[in-house]
Amino acid sequence: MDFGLVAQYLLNGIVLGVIYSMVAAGFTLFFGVLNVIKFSHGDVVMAGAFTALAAFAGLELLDAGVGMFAALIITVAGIVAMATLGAVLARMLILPLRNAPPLNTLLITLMFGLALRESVRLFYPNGSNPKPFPQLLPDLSMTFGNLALRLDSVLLIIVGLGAIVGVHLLIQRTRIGLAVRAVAQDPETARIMGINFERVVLLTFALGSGLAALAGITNGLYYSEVNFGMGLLLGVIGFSAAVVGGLGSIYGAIIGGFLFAGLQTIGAVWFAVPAYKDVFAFGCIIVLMAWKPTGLLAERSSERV
Amino acid sequence: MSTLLQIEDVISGYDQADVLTGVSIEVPAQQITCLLGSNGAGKTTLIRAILGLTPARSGRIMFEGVEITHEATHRIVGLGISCIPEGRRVFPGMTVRENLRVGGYTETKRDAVDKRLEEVFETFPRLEERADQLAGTMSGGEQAMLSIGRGLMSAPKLLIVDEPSLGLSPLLVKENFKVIQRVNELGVTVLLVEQNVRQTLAIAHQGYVLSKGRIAAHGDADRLRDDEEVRAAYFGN
Amino acid sequence: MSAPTLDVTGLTVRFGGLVALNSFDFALRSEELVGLIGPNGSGKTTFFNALTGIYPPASGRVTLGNDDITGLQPQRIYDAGITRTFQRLRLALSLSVFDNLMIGNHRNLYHGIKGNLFGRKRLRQQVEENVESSRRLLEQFSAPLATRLFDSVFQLPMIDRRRVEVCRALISSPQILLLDEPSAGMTHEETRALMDDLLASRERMPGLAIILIEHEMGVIERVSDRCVVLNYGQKIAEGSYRDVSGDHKVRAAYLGED
Amino acid sequence: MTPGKRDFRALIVAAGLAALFVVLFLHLEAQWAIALLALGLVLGLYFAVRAGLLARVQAAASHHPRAAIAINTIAGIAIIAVLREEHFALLMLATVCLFVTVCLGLTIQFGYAGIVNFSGIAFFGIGAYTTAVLTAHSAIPHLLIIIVSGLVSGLIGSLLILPMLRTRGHYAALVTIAFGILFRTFLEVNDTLGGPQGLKVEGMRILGWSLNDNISLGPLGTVSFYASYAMLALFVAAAAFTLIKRLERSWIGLNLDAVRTDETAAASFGIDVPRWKIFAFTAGNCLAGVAGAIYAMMSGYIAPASFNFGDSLLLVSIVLLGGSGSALGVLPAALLVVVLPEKLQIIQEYRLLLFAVLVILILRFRPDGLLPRTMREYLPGWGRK
Amino acid sequence: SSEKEAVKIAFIGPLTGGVSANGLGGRNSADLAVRLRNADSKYTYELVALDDECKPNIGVQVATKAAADNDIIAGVTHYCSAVAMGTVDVYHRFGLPVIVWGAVLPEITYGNDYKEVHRVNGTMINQNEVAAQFMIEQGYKTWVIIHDTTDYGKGHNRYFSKSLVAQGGQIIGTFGVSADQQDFNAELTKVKQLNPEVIYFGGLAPTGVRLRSQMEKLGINAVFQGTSGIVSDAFIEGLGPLSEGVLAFREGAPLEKLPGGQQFTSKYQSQDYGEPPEAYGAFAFAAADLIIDAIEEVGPDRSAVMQQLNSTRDHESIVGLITFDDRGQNTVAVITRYVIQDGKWVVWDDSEYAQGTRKLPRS
Ligand SMILES: Nc1ncnc2c1ncn2[C@@H]1O[C@H](COP(=O)(O)OP(=O)(O)OP(=O)(O)O)[C@@H](O)[C@H]1O
Ligand SMILES: Nc1ncnc2c1ncn2[C@@H]1O[C@H](COP(=O)(O)OP(=O)(O)OP(=O)(O)O)[C@@H](O)[C@H]1O
Ligand SMILES: [Mg+2]
Ligand SMILES: [Mg+2]
Repeated sequence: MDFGLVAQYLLNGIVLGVIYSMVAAGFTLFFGVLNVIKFSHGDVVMAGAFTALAAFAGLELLDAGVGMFAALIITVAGIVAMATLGAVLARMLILPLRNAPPLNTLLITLMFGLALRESVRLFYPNGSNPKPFPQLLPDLSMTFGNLALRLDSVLLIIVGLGAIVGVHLLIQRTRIGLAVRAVAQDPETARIMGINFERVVLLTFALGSGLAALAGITNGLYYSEVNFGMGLLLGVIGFSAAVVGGLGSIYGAIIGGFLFAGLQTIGAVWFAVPAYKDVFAFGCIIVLMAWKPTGLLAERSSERV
Repeated sequence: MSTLLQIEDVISGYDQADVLTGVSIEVPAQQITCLLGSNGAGKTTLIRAILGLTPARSGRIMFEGVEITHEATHRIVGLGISCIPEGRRVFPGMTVRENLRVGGYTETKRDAVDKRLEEVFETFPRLEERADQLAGTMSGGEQAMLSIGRGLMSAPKLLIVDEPSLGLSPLLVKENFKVIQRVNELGVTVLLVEQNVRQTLAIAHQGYVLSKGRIAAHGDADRLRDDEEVRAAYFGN
Repeated sequence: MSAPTLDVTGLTVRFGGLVALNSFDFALRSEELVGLIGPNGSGKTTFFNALTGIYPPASGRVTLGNDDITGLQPQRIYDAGITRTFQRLRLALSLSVFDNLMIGNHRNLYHGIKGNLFGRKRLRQQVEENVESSRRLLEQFSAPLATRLFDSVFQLPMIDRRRVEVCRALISSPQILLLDEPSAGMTHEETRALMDDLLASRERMPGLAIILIEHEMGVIERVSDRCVVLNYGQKIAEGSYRDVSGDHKVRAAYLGED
Repeated sequence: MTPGKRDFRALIVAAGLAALFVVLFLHLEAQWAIALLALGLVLGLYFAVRAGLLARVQAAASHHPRAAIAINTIAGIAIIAVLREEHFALLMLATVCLFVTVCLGLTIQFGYAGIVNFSGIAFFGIGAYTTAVLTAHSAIPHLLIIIVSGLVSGLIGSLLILPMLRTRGHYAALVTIAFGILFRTFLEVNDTLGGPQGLKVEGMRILGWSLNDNISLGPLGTVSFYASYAMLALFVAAAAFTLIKRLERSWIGLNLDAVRTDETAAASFGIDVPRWKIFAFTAGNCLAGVAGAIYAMMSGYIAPASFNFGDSLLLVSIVLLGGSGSALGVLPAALLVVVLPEKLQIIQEYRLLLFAVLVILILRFRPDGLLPRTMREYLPGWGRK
Repeated sequence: SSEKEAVKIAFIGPLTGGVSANGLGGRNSADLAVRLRNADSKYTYELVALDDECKPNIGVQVATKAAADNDIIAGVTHYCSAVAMGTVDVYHRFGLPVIVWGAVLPEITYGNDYKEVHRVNGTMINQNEVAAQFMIEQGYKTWVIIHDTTDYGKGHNRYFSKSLVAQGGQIIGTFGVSADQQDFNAELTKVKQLNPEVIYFGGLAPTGVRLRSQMEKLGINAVFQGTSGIVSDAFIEGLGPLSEGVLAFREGAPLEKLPGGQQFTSKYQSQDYGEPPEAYGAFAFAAADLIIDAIEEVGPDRSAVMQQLNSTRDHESIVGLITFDDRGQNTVAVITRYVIQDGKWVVWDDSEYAQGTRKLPRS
């Protein structure tokens, strides 16, 4: 196998890993704050991409639908819309249920995801078909043997990783982040400390959903295509990545994301029938969980007797 | 002397049942007011009502002359009330240092928080020793220390303390009362709930005895200490 | 004097770099009540946890009678006749008082699948017997509590929850009972009542030995036959309450007098 | 009237009303009729709860568990008898009974022992595929095949035991999710078990009598062959229900509860945590396998596309909607989740959307499920002591 | 007479989920047939549309629902092959005559001997024979096959490979991918190294769109040859300009070549359906039309309708002449060759590619 080919696999894997990591980071965030799995996350990724697409249609009407500027505008539009949606979801469905068993939140978000998916399919113009996503990033590429190094891929990697690290720093280094983590541990005591519980929850959901939107838009820009079902598998993989990495740790989410992308790439190259790659990846996950029961970056256990 | 916290005819409770059936107390500024009473009398419930965690069903709660009966908890706390809750309630997955920082959450200036952190570490050297240990893995008493330290982080006008010496060693219990007294001497008003009646009355200025959701007696600490009836009924020794 | 029932030699427990229990030697005789005291974080609870198999000891040896029980699984320790309460209550809040007690009585119940699902005669008999014995045991601690046998623990006030925890540890008639600050959060009066009840129960269980962790010195003075004092994971004193409370090391580290 | 008689009357009336509701729900097709029925149900339940009737019926049922199950089984048979000619209604009824069986299995796992299983449909599928293979390639009697399929499900589930024992909560959930996805993809990619096209399955035969034949009653008309399957499924569900109830009301049920609520405390009181986790996981998977086996024979055809991750989530939904750990709650929840989307066929492409919204509303206003679990009652009439 | 007898016809297809676009297009088309015919017919036809979600278990459920309803005389059923495979037994058992309108797996008609089951569209066998021959004629030599692992993709792989090898083409790689897969970079990187002249794709439009656009990003220069599953506006819409020069093959005569076809297109547009008819809408239309013809002829009776359908010979329809063989399969296997030119599916012979003014890659 020549160098260019290996480099190409590596590059593909990295972009894929960045997308997975972004989704996983969202899961980790929600889990970290409310101890809930938000199963609608994958569909929020999808809805974010579609919002950006709608924004792009709007820009085109204004004759402004080209280039990096347009990319920026639609990204902001998608993120803002999804952040708002996340906050609304938290307000209407998550907060009122916070005393119910945690799995109920899982179920309710699952159904919310289904509703979101079906709504896009039914109400987005011609939503049941795949949509081309505009090519807004500079279409430059260099070829080294078998490696096609595209500028847009590099840009997406930088933006994606930057966003994840940014969220991580926000959570670990700022006063807001401190509040978020305190709420995660014990909401009532956090309130006693003067933390506005509701605002923190809304903020986290907005943040996670915004990140999801970014993941969706990255996905669109990278593959030049989006469809209403794209969130399904992405959600499951993002969740898997978050858990394998170790829930609650953003770096865990990154590791998990890249691990998953790596496993899939290896699986696709290794097996004669590439469809086995998911069998392979999920099989590895089961083995990994037996080996490291609380994820690769295990949470420091705070449990004592 | 001005009244910092005033509670009038508060009724409150959980689900259907009322735990407090019309409680009125006054907490004068700059003093230590203690709240005594047997298990389940409703002391913790009263504190939760003040903080808006178990909202009052009727009655009024005033802080510095402003009504706070129906405010959100974080607003109430933001007015300058700090609470060391019953059962310590440290954040188990955060380190000791982070726990303390959360205690200073209402303070937005980082320098001020750092300075208070130093002070708390001085008061409880064990906390500094274990600054990076996860709070959940600390021993019971260490967690109690942490909870007290956390309550001191926000430089409150009113410090509410619910059974802080639970699980502390005799040495630390004494230490603890000293700390509360010292805090009070620095001008902080204290509302103290304790089972350790003798030591409590030794530092308190005045007190209330709560029984079955009502105020059964109240007066200066000395009077309560000497009141035969109160002693027989609530202190047992 | 009978031979030690429980014999602990050189027990050490580490958490990372921290030595929570350092080469601890301890012996307990049948029917003895030993008070275990020491400053916060001195390793008392850790000792209980190492003894009951929750934390693996780094080194040391524990024998019960003639059996080596070092590092056994918690359920084996229970089977050997050691039960405990937890410093922070660990009751199943959603279950009834009776259910919680029956969890403690695991050793005396029948767990075969066949009998539990099909031939339920034995089950019925065991249930009926145990309702009676649970009620009797609770009554020794608090008559009103005994009437709430089928309420969920969640509905009980803290003090009753503590009683339930103690009863859960007692109901299987263990040889050794480990109590971790059972009176925390109680008034003097309530503490006194609890201790009286405990001593009364001891009368009815010949051979029961108790280790009691407690910060209330009055209680220790009244009930303990002997005291052991820990500091930074090490034993610093041992003997009668009077001896120990007079020890200047103990006074400095723990009691805070002089 | 003695309390006993009053109890029986309450039970019979309740079972009769429930049966009437099920019949109408399955039978009615018109939009307005279903809407009216739903409204009637909501109002009826509201007043039943307000007037304490529901509680009385539950108390009566706990006082006479055998009679309650018998009466309800008879009510089930009555439903089948009334619907005897309606193939589709019977198919739905049988499907509901099989889903009830699977979800009772999940209840052992999640409701009692606290093990989340997001691959319920995979174990259902393992039962179905085992049946498909065994009916085609062996002469084992079909009733036995059902049992063997259950066992195979349990056995394959034990592949997951090690990670399941070492992990908890969401981490354990991931293991099952991974298994569910892996199972489906494997079936589809691999051709030995029919690949994506799936397998045909023979109809069931008991002692030479084929369940796939309509039963002619001469002048009284014919009984749909689905009635036989519905009857079989009803009995399996009733048996599973009886077992679960007995399990819950025994020391084993207590052990499982202890494992769920606090593993450390459980272990400290002699409970062998791994043993009971394995027991619960395996028992639940066996039930899923048995249900899958009957489903395969009934529907005559199975393919990987029927065993999606989404279907596992639907099973979990049933358990949660009913009320976690509530065996009784599984019944209305399964009815709702299985039949409602069918009833919504009238709104065609909008039906999944409406279904999702309805479930969200139910959860929003009844967060503990339709019939939350009640206190354990070891013996009949325990609650009246 | 104003009071005509009401007669129900079932339509079954995927109305929700991943391939619902096709299901909705099919439903609308069948509905169109009913509406157009109701104007002057002996009976008032009513279409009962049911959603099979493209899942076999749900398919069996709704098939039972339709078949057990005695008011339903016949059905226009199924787009997904796995579903059709599961339901044929149900139709046979209940004696409900049905016409499959989209599923292409040969076994649906040839795997059994059920008189109830018919199919207007061709099987994938016909399609792939023509496809292989055509491509060889164009002078291509090396292929990589990418197919999804559903029965649709796997079947296409099987039949195309067979025909291609028989006619001397060379397959240098075969990749099975899953239908809901989003990322194909790993597979395509391998393909790039193999450097085939043609990439044959067996699968549906959504996957095809992803594959084609990712091919472009990796700079793979090869002809993209698809199957009937991508012949839809969705494919072009999803790809934009990238769709230029994609080839595909579909059973049935090209709509625009038949008088009925043009009428279908214009009538469809005038009805304001929310969704386009998609590739198989015309077949659903033709199937419904055929059923109505039969009922008009012999009355609303299942077995009479079934016999009437079985004897269909050279019946005119918008997809060409229909003749059912003894298995109910339409044997008039007109296969139309399409190429995308300027954002439209164009019949090959009319395209600039055929005239030589445009060139496919590598030709
Ligand atoms: N979350 C709750 N839900 C229902 N009832 C409660 C709750 N918390 C407390 N109670 C009940 O309210 C009553 C008063 O409780 P409270 O905690 O205020 O007493 P307390 O005086 O603080 O006692 P202690 O000295 O034990 O802390 C008790 O009877 C208790 O059972
Ligand atoms: N799981 C753990 N991880 C890390 N450190 C631990 C853990 N458990 C206990 N420790 C530390 O070990 C030391 C001994 O703790 P232990 O709980 O035995 O104290 P204790 O004597 O019971 O104190 P207290 O009277 O306050 O309950 C403490 O400093 C505690 O922080
Ligand atoms: Mg209290
Ligand atoms: Mg301790």
